[in-house]
Amino acid sequence: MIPDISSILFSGAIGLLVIGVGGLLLSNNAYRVLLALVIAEAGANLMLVIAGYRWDAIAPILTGDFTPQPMVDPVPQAMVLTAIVIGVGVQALALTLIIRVKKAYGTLNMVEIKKRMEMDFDRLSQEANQPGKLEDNS
Amino acid sequence: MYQFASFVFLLGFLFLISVITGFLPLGEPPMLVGQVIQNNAASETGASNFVTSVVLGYRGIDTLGELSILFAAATAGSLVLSGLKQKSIESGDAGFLVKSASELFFPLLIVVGLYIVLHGHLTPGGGFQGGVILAAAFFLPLLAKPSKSINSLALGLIEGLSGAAFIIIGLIALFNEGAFLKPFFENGELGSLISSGTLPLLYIAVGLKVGAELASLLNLLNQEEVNDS
Amino acid sequence: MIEAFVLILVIIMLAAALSALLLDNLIAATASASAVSIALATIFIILRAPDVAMTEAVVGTGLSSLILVLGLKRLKLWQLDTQSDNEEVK
Amino acid sequence: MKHYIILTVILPLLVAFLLPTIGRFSYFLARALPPIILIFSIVITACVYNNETAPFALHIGDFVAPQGIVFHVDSISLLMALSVQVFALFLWPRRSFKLQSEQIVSNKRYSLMLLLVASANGLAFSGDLFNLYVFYELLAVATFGLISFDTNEANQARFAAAFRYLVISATGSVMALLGIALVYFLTGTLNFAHLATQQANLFNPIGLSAFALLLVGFGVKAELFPVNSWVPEVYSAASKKLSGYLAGVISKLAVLVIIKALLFIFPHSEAAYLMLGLGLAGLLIGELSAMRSNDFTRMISWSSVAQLGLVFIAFSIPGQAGIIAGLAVLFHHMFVKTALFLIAEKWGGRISDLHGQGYLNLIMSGIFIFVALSLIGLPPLPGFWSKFLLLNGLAGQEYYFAIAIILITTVIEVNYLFRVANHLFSREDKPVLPINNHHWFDTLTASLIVVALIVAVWELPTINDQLIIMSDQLLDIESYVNRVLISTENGL
Repeated sequence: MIPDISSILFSGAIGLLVIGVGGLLLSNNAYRVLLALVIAEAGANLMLVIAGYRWDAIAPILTGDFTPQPMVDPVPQAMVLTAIVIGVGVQALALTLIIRVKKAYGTLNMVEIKKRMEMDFDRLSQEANQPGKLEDNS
Repeated sequence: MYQFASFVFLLGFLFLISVITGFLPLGEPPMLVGQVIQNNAASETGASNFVTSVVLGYRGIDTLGELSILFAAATAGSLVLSGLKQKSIESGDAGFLVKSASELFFPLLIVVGLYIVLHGHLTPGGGFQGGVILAAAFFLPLLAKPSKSINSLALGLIEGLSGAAFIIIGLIALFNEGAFLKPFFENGELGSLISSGTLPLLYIAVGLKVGAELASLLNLLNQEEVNDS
Repeated sequence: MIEAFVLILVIIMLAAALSALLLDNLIAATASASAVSIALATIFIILRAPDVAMTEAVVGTGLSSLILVLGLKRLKLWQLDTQSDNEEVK
Repeated sequence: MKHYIILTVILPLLVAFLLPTIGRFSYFLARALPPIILIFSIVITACVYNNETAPFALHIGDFVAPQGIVFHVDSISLLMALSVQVFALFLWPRRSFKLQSEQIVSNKRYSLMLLLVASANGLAFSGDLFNLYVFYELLAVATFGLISFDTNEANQARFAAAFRYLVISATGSVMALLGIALVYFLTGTLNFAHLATQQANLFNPIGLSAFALLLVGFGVKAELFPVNSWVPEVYSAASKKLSGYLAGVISKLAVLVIIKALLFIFPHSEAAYLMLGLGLAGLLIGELSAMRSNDFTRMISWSSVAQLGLVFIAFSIPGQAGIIAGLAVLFHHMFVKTALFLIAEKWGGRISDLHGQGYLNLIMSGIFIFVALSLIGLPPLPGFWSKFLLLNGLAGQEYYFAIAIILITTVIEVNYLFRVANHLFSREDKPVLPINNHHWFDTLTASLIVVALIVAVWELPTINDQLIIMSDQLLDIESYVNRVLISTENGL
């Protein structure tokens, strides 16, 4: 009746990944792209944790009388810790960029943003060699 | 056209990883590295939480890279928003409930955060989780009284010094023991608070750094633009 | 028994993930994204990863949602009313 | 001595953390410190390079591999690290502000630049898959911050470009993380040396998919074909020196990561064919788009995509011939593309606006002609030798299809580069635009690159020997494994 646990877990990870990547590719709203990114990262993290899971094993922490028992693999868990925190940093940076894009173009529509950006490039390209432009200093 | 291509790619991706995971065994990892770590970690690092010994010991430089990413994100975020004229939100104070809750929770969150940081090598938790709670503790008063703002000089100081502390502990190990980030104090008794060498010190540095970076990120997003046009 | 529990969690998680992308209201979408994190944290506990579960709960559910909400407020999209939101979405 | 090579990663990080705080007290110190640190790490790298101790493995924290993270230091990684630091020093952002409040912004920019250098050094040395991922992410985040900095407030496109880049890059990161998860599923390890001993477990369709996912993930920075739509946008929006650094140096480190993955994780012909196909697609699309673009910056951005396609084609040739050709194309492109972006610093607008500029600024136009000739592959310039090695290797494998495409794209290359040259020296009777001259330091850097290319022509036999040594070290997986996995106690 109920499918076995490995297919449930794997379908969870696959579902998150596919929903996330699909959102990344198909969403039109910049903010929603960010949400899709959060979901896709969650899927990859779940995949990593599953990679270290072991039947009939305890969490990788010694407790009680410190007798060795089979434990799940601690390495993927450490990697996922790192990946989660990295994800949050990238997410915050993306939000600040979205705020600036909204301020500049007044829209969150990805297609519209791309159009406006190309227009800006054309303008910059024309102005780049005109006399009287700012002395740029990079 | 783009939508269609994305859709086809998505279907292919779904098919690919479904087929792949069909062949992957769950619950029987090869444990090539993991088993060795389980056998040696207690004696090599002295931490009873093996995830901590991996995060700070075996893979210490990953954690340093991660701290740098948070720092880079906070720095880049403030660089992105620096062109805007902005100020703290002036929507008046929040209601009585939020204010008294923030006063009530502030010390509690600090204590919980520090506890989690300090016991990172014994129980689940550690610098990241505790650091996030510390950041929340310092951000809470801002929610209650939006007109206040975090002292950015102090925040920058904590940011810089805690990150530097992590590296300097590593450098001391490099010059004394000959390898970067090699744990160098006595391991102590397994399972006691003062144990596992330099790992708790490193976790304190991580906690402060994570807390400071996240607080500055939250502070950054809690501003509002001045309408100049 | 545990299978049924995990199955329910996974279904909740995937439903929340889908609704994060499909709901018109961005506040509701953000809340759904943090619901994904809660379900995920529970699954991590079942997978014997307490450290990861704790981080996912604190970072994914708490901090990440806080960051997203602050961002929404700053983008002036903090509206419970879906009607005015639609112009932005489409 | 050996352990001090890690200072090239650590010291820039340390200074980057402290720089915003230092800058509040002494702006002068904050400006002076980063170049000093860079020079210091250049000295360390050069000392290790000269010491003949390389190749060696550096076990961080003295934890035995494969549990701990290993930095593997060999000639190629030392040379990459050296070029990262030297190019960073020459392309270091100049001071842009006098106002007190804006100095803080400027310090943050130096801080991000140091993080970029540190992560690039880490990418050059690291021998652990997840550690590479962490450094790669650090590189990406620092890059986003640097792109979105510009003194020209009219340039609002930079935020949109940075955001679109971030989305592509983050998608790539998810793919790379998934690839790492698959590799860990199959082998239970992440250390390259240990993975090389587990290759039998990876020789199946799952291993190939893991490699493909890693290729897409790490290929974002390497301007690989399906994930390179950010290239022209970012290089047009960012400052030209930064674009030169990203296109010239940073993309090569991503290529190096992919090559390591190819050699240690999946050294089979399927993976090489995948890289060949993607490289050819990148080459064709890059050259065709470069021909169609009217903007100088955009043209050289697409040309950079095409050149990296050539690098991938070269590395897909099995055996030593492929590695040698790939390294030659890679290093040649590193110099040439940096020089082109330095030229674009002032000539970055429409190509038609450049007409007559050649007579006004003879040095820069001379440099442009020289570099363009080398890029096309005119004998006896270094570009010719790199292309010759590449075609030779392809002929050895009987990839005649690839040879045909490379020859056709060379014609396209000639077409668009000489369109610019025609405009530069056009005798048309139109008013010449008064474009500012390049900063003297940029002119000096570009001239040094030309001198380096000329010296390379004289020193071809030496360079050839060095390339053979490097490719031997890259291909000698057995002694790599021995260095990393066998005990390290005597190395202290």
